[in-house]
Amino acid sequence: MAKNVTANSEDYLRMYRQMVRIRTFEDNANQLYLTAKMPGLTHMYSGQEAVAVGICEALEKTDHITSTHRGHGHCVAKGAEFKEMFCELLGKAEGYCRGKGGSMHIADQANGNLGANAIVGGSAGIATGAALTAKRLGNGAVTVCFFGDGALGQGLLYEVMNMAALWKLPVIYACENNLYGEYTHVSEMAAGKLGGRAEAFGIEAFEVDGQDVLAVNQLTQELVARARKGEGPFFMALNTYRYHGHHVGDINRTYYRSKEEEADWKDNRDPITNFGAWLVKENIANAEDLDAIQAEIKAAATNAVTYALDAPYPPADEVDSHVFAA
Amino acid sequence: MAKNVTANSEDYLRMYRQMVRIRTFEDNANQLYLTAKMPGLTHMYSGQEAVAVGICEALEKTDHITSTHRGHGHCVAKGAEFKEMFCELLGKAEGYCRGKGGSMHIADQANGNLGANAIVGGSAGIATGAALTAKRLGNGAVTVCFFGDGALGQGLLYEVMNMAALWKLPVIYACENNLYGEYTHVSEMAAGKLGGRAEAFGIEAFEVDGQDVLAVNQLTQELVARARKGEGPFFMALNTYRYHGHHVGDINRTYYRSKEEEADWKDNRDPITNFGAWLVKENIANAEDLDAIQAEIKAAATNAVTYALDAPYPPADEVDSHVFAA
Amino acid sequence: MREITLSQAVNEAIAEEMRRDETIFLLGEDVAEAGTPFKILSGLVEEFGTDRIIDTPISEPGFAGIAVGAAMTGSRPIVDLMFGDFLFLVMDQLCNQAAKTHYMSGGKLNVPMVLRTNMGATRRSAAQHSQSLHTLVAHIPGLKVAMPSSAYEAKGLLKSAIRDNNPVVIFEDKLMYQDKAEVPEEEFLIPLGQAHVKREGSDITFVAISSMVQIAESAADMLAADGISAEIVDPRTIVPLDEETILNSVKKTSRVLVVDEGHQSFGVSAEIAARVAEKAFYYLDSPVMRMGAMDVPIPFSPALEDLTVPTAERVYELARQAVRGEI
Amino acid sequence: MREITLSQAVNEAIAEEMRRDETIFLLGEDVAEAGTPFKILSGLVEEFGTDRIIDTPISEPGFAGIAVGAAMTGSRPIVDLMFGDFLFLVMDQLCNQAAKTHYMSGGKLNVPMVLRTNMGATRRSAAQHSQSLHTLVAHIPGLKVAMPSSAYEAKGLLKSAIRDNNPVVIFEDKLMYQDKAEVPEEEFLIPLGQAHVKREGSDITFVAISSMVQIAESAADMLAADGISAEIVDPRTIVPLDEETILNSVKKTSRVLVVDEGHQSFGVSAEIAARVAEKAFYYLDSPVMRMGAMDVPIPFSPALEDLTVPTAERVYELARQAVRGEI
Ligand SMILES: Cc1ncc(C[n+]2csc(CCOP(=O)(O)OP(=O)(O)O)c2C)c(N)n1
Ligand SMILES: Cc1ncc(C[n+]2csc(CCOP(=O)(O)OP(=O)(O)O)c2C)c(N)n1
Ligand SMILES: [Mg+2]
Ligand SMILES: [Mg+2]
Repeated sequence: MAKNVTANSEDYLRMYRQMVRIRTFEDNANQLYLTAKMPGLTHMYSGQEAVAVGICEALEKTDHITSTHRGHGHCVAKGAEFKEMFCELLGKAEGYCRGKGGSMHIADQANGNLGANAIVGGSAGIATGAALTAKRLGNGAVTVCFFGDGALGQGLLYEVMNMAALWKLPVIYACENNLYGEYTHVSEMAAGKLGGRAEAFGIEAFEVDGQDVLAVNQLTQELVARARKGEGPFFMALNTYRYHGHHVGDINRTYYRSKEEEADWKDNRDPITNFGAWLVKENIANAEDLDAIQAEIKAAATNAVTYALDAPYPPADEVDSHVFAA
Repeated sequence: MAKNVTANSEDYLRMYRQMVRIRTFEDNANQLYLTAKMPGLTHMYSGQEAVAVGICEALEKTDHITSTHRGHGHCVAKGAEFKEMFCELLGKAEGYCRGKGGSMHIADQANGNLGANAIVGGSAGIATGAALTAKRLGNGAVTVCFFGDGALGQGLLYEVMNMAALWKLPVIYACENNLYGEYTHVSEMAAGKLGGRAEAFGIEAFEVDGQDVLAVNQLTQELVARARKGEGPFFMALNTYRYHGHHVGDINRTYYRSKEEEADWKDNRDPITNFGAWLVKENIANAEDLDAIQAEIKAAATNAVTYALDAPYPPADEVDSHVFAA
Repeated sequence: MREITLSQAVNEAIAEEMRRDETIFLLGEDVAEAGTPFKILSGLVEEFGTDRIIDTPISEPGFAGIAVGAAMTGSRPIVDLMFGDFLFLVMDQLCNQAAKTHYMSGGKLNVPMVLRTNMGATRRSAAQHSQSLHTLVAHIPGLKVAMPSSAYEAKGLLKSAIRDNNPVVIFEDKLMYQDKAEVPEEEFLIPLGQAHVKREGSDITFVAISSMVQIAESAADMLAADGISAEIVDPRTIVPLDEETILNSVKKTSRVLVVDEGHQSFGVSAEIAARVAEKAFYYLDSPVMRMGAMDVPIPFSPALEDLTVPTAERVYELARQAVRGEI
Repeated sequence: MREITLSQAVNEAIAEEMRRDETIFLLGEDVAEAGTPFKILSGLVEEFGTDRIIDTPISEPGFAGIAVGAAMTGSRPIVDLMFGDFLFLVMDQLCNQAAKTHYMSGGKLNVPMVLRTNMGATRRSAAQHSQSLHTLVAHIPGLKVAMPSSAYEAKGLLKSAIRDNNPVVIFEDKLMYQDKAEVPEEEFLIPLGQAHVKREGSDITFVAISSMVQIAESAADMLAADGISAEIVDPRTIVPLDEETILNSVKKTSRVLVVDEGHQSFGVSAEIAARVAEKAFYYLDSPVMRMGAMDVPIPFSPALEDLTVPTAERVYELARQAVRGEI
């Protein structure tokens, strides 16, 4: 793990906190599901924290992101609060989307999160369009489009990468390669080289260890700076891993990946453990500091969950509001 | 122009004839349109003859092609007859599709032409599916998917190229780069390198002079042979030019390409003139032979046009037949 | 008779047909080892191999297009579209290509393919995983559209769809996959275009589609307690639509309520209502009624989602008012 | 008053709105120097530059998606979709994304975009360039759908659509681009959701959409010669639908014929017929009638194509029979 050129202790600790916040959020969401308190399905981001945090810490609030079905991590990393997030996951009126979106559509436009998307690859156009607005307004904003390796199957991505390249749009395509789309390995879904798919359009492509928050952050900082100067678009492949099944509760599918593989990633490549160790080694924090951070975040999450469980559902008459904007 | 390894005089003369047949067909179609005898619109293949002929002469009747809105050339090259083609263009009952398809949907399934397509890029899936059938049946058939440079904008192409590569399908993607999609230059529509878009999926890509029928034929023969052995898919970029406007009658748009450019291609790179000269130089034919071929084809076309103009329309009760197959 | 789930019925239909006809293959996302996320296809890859049960990348337009081309050249592909909401992604291949090829070729090319997908809300799956989009394809000439209402229909219609020489879209209600029904062990087919009078009655006709048949049955039970006799017609396929059976029922009962889970406006219920209003007009004693899903994207919140789809209570209430002449 | 073509009306509407609001831009294929194949947008790139009149690659799903994202972030894009038949390619971006974003975000995100496209057969353009697909988008909650019937409506509705904070799809009949109508020089808007009684009458109501208004007018003229008085209602937008104006007309005339160029089955005409059959039932003297395009892919052959769409003669004939009580 290499020190960032531009980051200081405070930045490091914030990255650590944000990764822990994501992990803690997901642990609670998982628990809510397993105890049948959460309706529907949700997809856990645990294991991929360094991607969302490394990237979003390189962005301003006024920069945009688009997210995926596995979107809690992006949402937290871009600045969202636990309370409104849990309310949304439980379909409550105080949720970010008044309970209408749920896990798969959580959005937080105040922090520049244009929303999760339940159509794999579905937000590639949205991200590119946000970058077009930024370019036209000349406001310097950059958009990051998060998507999984599975989304490489969607033709839309190639259409918009082509236009982004032709028009030099300030957008970064961030492909989180966690090796699987549902129960299928990336090698069965994607021929050729991942980065080659962007290079085909003349887009510079990068590959980075998605478990190393500093590496992710460093690269993103560089690309964001270049994108702001009009040198975009860019493509990043981030190698990472999801700890849970494809969705919560989906744990009994052993045929598509081995227990050994899972253990290896969790034991040896955990982004939080490794970054924590680095912080201690570099004397930026000691073990007690990290424990305290963890405890504080755990308590905050518990509070938010309790709050959300008690919070009211939207009133029935909201069912047909927000179909059309005034 | 380099002699083909495998072709003999008869093959050469057939290629010449087929190119002349296409040019003559289009001249007649153009005339029909300009004299208001042809309904609707049509897109002239003139100038691109060496592509369709070079490729189709390397195919068997049992091989498949899919075609485009600019599809007369493919149709002739794959073995269709003038009479049924003109009948189709005029909406007559004896047309290949009983007048229901017209120029933009002409198909000739007996010769393996799965049809023109009025959706740019729309047949990429069809061609790939035909190749999947061939692979499953193990019948050795190869499919060629014709499309223009403009179709590189369609995401569908990338989806199916990916699957073709993953599944090693016997399909050849033949991109006819005539430099324009309607009134827009390829450089404004396609970022990066054309071939790179196939290489991104691990597909071998080739570029060839699309005005040189022998070069096209030679390359296609090699690729077809390899595809039959299971070494496909392949991608070919064929550099060519369309002589007419985007569609018949569309002649007054000078802003998107120069008269000099048009003249250069017509005067110096015409596939028929050049191949004719080569045939004479190589003593395969003399000028009189070629004139005789041209005259004979011209007469055949005139006959077919006359026939088609007099042929009956489909009866009214066919309007709702063929919606569903029995 | 033995009872099996709708999911098993689908699995059996595919297995039986694949045994019968080598040209059939199936493709879609996670259909092989995973047997789909709903585990509907479990076991098929073991019997038929990865050559015939083909896992695809996440490329709906692409593999739908591949199916069209395969179907045009002698294969009989079955496309598994994981959620009905993804229909929007394959519309061009389905509606511009598959639906029109036979016609555009003057009858020379066929596209014998089946696209299996699902529909249905109240699974807390939110706006992009809850839609019932059968109207969209029903509107496009050249596509047949089947709407099984139980395991029995699911099997019989799917087998017919696979044998049909046209593109057929079949919508399974995802809430019904575990519902059991009596399904004969012996081979049977249900022809496309033949409605089924699920229950006979005399006061009002319910035309109910897919899982709405169950809703109609509950409503009919409630009405029976009031002494009102409801007839239930299940069209089973909406294209072709067995207009005759529907009209005969309405002519007998003189009242009709069409129940469908698609959005009400511009939906399937409108077509059936319009046909009745045109062709059984003089037999009607009260306005032609219909009930579809509300014209809103399906909300995630359980508190809201349940309000959006027809329920037995609301069907009962509306029917009762109609029969009592209160409408 | 001055007369201009529908094509000029569209051009003026865009130019006026773009002058007024810097956040508006337009994108599509060959929209800049070429001004579209129909030359509708000629001159705009000269005034507004390639920054605001943007030529795209042939990537309908892609640029539709880009419009959605641009609209979510403060732009007001106008998408030019060269043929209505290409709607199938953008359905996911339009129906899963644009239509649902405002609702799914609980009202926090808006998608103020316009998608302009066309419709209409009898141009000998065959099955993939002749469809009238407005029903498909009308069925999806969250989209507004405008159907201008003349240059006047084209201008007034498009200006309203551009100012609307929702995704609006507007269908122009491609046979009407050169048709002239009176259009004021002064600025005006036509609100979305307000039908227009194009002609008053007492014996039968024609609800006619887009170019079918002209067909209805010819039919009404023919009926007048028979002493039959037809009223013509032009809904102008089908979402929102001005049900009240339609019902009031039917209540007055007691007969209705809905005329639309979309395929008849599962089409817009069914929705309007069903609403009348439900809400004006007791006022009706004869069955609710409708006429759409035949349920066939549009054939190329002129001998067949002209049979597929409603004509004034057939509208006249049907209406006459209805008024005479022969139906
Ligand atoms: C268009 C579309 N097709 C299929 C699905 C079903 N689906 C949901 S997540 C998923 C896998 C996505 O894989 P990837 O993009 O790698 O993201 P990951 O789940 O690994 O984070 C699939 C197939 C969907 N939601 N949308
Ligand atoms: C999906 C789609 N978009 C747009 C069009 C309109 N259109 C017809 S041909 C054409 C240009 C195609 O360019 P190219 O693929 O290079 O083929 P060429 O005309 O040069 O042979 C366009 C934009 C179409 N038919 N289909
Ligand atoms: Mg993945
Ligand atoms: Mg071209």
